[in-house]
Amino acid sequence: MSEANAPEAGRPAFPVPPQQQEMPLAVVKGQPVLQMPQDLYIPPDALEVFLEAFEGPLDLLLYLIRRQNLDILDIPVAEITRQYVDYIGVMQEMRFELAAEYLVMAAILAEIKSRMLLPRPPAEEGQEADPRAELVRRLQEYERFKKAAEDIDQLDRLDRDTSLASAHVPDRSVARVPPEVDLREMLLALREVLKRAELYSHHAIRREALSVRQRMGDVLSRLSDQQFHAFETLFTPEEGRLGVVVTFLSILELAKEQLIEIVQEAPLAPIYVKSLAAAAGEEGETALPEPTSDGAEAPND
Amino acid sequence: MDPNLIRQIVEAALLAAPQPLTLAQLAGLFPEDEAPPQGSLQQAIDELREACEGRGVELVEVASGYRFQVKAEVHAWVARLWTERQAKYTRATLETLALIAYRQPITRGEIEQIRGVAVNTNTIKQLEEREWIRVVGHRDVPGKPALFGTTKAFLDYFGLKSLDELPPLAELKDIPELEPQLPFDTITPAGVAGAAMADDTPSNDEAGEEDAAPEQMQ
Amino acid sequence: MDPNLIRQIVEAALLAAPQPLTLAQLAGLFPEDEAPPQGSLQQAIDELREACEGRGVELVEVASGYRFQVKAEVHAWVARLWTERQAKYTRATLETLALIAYRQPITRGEIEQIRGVAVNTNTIKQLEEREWIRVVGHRDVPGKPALFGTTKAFLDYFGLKSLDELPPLAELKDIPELEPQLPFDTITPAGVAGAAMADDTPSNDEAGEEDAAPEQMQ
Repeated sequence: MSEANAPEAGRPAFPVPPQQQEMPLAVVKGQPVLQMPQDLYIPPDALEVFLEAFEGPLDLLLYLIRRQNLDILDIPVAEITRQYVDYIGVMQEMRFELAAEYLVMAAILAEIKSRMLLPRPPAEEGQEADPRAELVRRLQEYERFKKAAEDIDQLDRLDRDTSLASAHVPDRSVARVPPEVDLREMLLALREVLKRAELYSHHAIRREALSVRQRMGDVLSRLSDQQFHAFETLFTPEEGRLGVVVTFLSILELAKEQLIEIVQEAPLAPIYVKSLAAAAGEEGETALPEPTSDGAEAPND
Repeated sequence: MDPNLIRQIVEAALLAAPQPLTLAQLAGLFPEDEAPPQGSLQQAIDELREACEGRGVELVEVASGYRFQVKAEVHAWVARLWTERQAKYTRATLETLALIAYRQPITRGEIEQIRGVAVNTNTIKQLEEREWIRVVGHRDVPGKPALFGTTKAFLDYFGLKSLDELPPLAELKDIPELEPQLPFDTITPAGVAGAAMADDTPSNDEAGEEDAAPEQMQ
Repeated sequence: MDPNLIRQIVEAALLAAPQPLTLAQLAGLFPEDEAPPQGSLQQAIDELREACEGRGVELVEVASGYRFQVKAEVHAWVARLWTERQAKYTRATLETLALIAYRQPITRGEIEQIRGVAVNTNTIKQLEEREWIRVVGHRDVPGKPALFGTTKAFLDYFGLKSLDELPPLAELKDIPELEPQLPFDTITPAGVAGAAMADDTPSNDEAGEEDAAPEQMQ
């Protein structure tokens, strides 16, 4: 128990226990210094460096265990505790700010040690009863992440092991991209405009499905050469019945809106269709492919 | 020293450096006792330049040294890395687009009639440039006004197979309002709606009727 | 579209962009109506990667996309372009980073528990400033401590595609029946041991649960 008290202020730091056979760990000014403190083999000049290298009490404890090639699973608590407390004593001697964590660990070690000395609880309490178990677990856990940190440090990383490759871009002018439009935005706009226009209350409502509207445009485009086209060529049988109906409705609608004219010379004679809507080119020419139609297209062009 | 290694070092250095590098700067990458042989750097440069054939970058010499740069042929694509979204479409544009979609083929005059205000030429041009609308013909009335329809690109953009997939007008009332952060114009939606109602007839009731009517459309 | 052209565009873009680019970002370089064929971008990437054989740079995939980078073999030379660039990271920083990477989301208190020592505020700040970690939430306990997680920038910096690619965490060895250091008696002064165990065990359990966590990280 005296070790546990060691870190307290004013105590002589080194109880000087028996020697251990270990390699010197530090070389200061070219000399391996083994003198003081003997059980630690670390000279005062080097101690500072060493202590700075420790990442806390667990790290120090791991170091002590590893240095003696001990299995972490089988810590000789008494011995380790003694060394650990010696270390803290040295730290204090060096007027190191003694972090609370080190003192807590010293207390934990002392507690474990004292409990080891006490009679064990009955067997049915299980193996958990070993007072070292929790410390071992913490040490193991810490060691995993200590290793993980080293592994991360070994990864190829930017600046140290590689650099980004880049090429010069002679012209960095900014390309302008049209805005994104949400379909809902458009529909809401439509709703507003229709409200304003009182569209619903007037004649303007169309019965036809929108596909007819779309097809009207398609048919007009097909007819944009201002030639007469055989009626049946406007249909695509592969579309099936629905497609044919849509085309048919669109032709009727176009005729109603006087955007096309439909010509048939005689009953059961071939039907021809021609756009009355001048094509974008606006040739205004009205060449007939067939000798059939004469006066039929009178009202236009 | 292996010429391949020298070439690799030169290539990597030119691609890593933010600035062009001179031959002297390249030579400075090698320790003094492992200096590249006379002429080997220039040779590496020449080889690297030739190796750019058929690639997207080229090695050029400029006043301050050598550098890799993006070839002019692919610049148009690469430039899109630095794109700037144009401002959102105005309400007028969206209304025009919607009317063309639902009422095609339609002339500008007809759009104006429904909207009650003139349609800016730029609005039409904007939509044409986007290739969402096109002229499908001209109505045979004085002035031969163009008839507009929507394009396949329009359908593609909105993920529609055909115009049929646009919601029928009857469903418009069910569309939830957009987030307040996405106003059509600079005016808040509420403000617009309110103004519109005030302008256009005292017609809350009518709005109800209107909503009911389009069911005939199908 | 010509696959050669696509490959050139991809190469130029990857070299022109200041950040890695995803396939989606690469696809965004092409106009809507000239989209590259399905799979052609991936093919271009693969070809470019192969073409890096024998060159000073390589094409790699990291968390936020593809990028060209200097090969490690020649980086020592290239690094001479910069004299003072290699930031070193202390063990405290690396251990904190490792805990956040493998155990995210994790609070500072939990990090301290495992490391057995207080975490310096500067350490966290430094990692946040590098944008390697960020606050991903707050644990619902008194004080609502921040939960930290790693970022894509962290993965990018270390050349990783995902957390999967982190070096595996060492296995925890089962604690066997510990060798008795001293012969124990079988008589119980239950008070002491019981009280001590009550304090310790909860954190033990937690450690066990947490071990499972990293598998869920992706």
